[in-house]
Amino acid sequence: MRMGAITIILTDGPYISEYAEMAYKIAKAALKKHEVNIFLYLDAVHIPKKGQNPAFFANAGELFGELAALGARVEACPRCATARGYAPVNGESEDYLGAIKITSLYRLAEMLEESDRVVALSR
Amino acid sequence: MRMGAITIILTDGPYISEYAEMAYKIAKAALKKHEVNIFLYLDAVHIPKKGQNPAFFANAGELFGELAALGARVEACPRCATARGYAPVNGESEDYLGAIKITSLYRLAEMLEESDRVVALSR
Amino acid sequence: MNRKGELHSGPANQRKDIFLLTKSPHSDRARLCLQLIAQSEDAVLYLAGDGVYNLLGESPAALSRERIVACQEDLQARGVLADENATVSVDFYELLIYDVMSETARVYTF
Amino acid sequence: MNRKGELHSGPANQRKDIFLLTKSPHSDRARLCLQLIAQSEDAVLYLAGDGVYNLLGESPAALSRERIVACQEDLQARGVLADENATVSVDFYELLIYDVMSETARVYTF
Amino acid sequence: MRSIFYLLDSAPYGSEKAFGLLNAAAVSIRMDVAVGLYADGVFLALAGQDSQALKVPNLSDIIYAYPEIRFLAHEPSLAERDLLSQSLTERVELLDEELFLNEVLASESVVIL
Amino acid sequence: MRSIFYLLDSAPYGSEKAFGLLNAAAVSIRMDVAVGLYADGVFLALAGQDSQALKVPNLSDIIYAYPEIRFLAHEPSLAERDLLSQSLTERVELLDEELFLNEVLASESVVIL
Repeated sequence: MRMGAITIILTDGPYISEYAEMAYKIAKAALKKHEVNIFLYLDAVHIPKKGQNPAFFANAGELFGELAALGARVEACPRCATARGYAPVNGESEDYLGAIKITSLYRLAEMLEESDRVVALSR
Repeated sequence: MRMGAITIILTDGPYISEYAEMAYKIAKAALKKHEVNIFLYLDAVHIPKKGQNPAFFANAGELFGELAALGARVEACPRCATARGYAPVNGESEDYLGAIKITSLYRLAEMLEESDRVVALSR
Repeated sequence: MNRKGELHSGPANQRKDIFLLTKSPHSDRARLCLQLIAQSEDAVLYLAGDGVYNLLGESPAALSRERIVACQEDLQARGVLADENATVSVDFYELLIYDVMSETARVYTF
Repeated sequence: MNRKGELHSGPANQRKDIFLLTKSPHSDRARLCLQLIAQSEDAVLYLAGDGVYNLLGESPAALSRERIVACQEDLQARGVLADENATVSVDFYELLIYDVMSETARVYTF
Repeated sequence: MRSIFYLLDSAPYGSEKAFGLLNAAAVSIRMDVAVGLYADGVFLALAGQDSQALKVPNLSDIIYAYPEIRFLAHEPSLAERDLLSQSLTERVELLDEELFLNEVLASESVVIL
Repeated sequence: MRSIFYLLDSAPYGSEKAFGLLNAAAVSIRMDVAVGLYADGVFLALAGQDSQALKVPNLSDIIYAYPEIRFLAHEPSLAERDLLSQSLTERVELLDEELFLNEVLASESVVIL
């Protein structure tokens, strides 16, 4: 059983900054013992896009898919996602990797209320 | 006939900054008399994504579609686009609005060589 | 039409430097922009986006009111009054392009 | 297991402030981070990403070497030597999470 | 978390950060919420914002719509930007360096977007 | 354009900007190309960069791969960051304030990414 919860908030898209990768490293370490929530806000809603194929960097989509498979709850802001072309249908986007949901900004507040720690990474 | 050419370089995605919209305004004004090239680099490759639907801002995809229809050459960097999930097939991405091509970083250099002025907008 | 048949002609072929500043005053880019203006012999400063914050307090560059052009909608959104420092324009981008594309102009964007 | 049954316990329930800094020294965020460290009674500074540039020159905070932890791969990539200022760790994120999740910790990210 | 301090260090309108931060603060009001304006974030305190012609949301209006949120501005940041002689939004409380730092450290969590 | 000045004002590795700027400079060598390091961009001049463990491209190597490109660093930016006492990449030429500004103004176009 995991004890204690941490919420990570991201606002940058993949590759343009190293925060997606740093969040992955933090989450990966935390998941060994703790609950991990990740909220994708503003440009970070690009992170779960399907079909990423970076030649020089780690594939951010795959990294976050791995986190979700390890039990992290990864959710994206619907306003930010819809604006950027990821309109959710029943909380999912056909452009997104599975396991990553588009929920509600209220979920960010819930994650924060329920968490013991919060880490926000942004440029 | 349009006289003189200007190249605009963008590096931010839509909505996160006002540079996509500012580039639109510059390009729109320039297109009345001049050739306009726009190179989408780094995060700016998100600008032509299909299906954008912002509730509070002007639709960046539509703005750039309009510029292309008015004669602007809008081209995106293939490395940046492929990394971010817009792999080109024959210079086009199925996730992109039509008329916006994914070409080559060498095209940026050509645009610069052939232009009279260059404006780069970035955070 | 001028010799190259391409661009508007400027006065007496003297080079004109157009500075487009979209950054707030405490940024490295605003600082560099203002230093370059100080070195230029014929500078015009266009302020758009967060660049209009440079009009708060003292005039951002030792330029006359005619040589600083600010974008009206950007001023209004931010609650910045241009006072006597700048020429406020609703046709900001038209003016900018006219100036930028004139024959003797160079453009620097910050 | 501690009373809440949730997190590692810290020494004598005294609050511990964990600062994660990923910004270079001349940024507003680095400045604020260092000011907060100066106010804290029990601070530990974790440096990752561009935060490791804070190790160039004088020590970034009046903290002992044990209280500044730097990420090895970020130092190496940037060509920054930690010298005597910081503890360099290959298990940076494990250490960070252990500290951050300890019962009496608070975390501040810059 | 029972309390949260959202720190804004970028100017409004130029980026989506300020809008995003205010929206995040607005949904967080079941906790104690403060929004701290620091560095370029203090430009949000300017009175008389009218974003109609720019066709983007008026961020000043959002400040007034959420009386549950405390708005705190870092006075040295205002002073550095020549803002102390300007008209400022009444909703924003000015704090000197020490008081501002104390507010940050007093909150259970800090989020910078 | 016959000459272009790429200005880098952000640190390498933390963002894709430096990598993107170096790639853009690399394809531009049919023109006169200079890369100016300014503000946090001067961190690119540090010697001994080894990005293998971070699994990202080594930006120092790119500098050495393009002898056609002039690399110029703004000395006051280096001094402010305590970099003048550090080992720096030999490819980078240090210019004082005035010389740096002159180089910017001498180039036909300036691109900041």
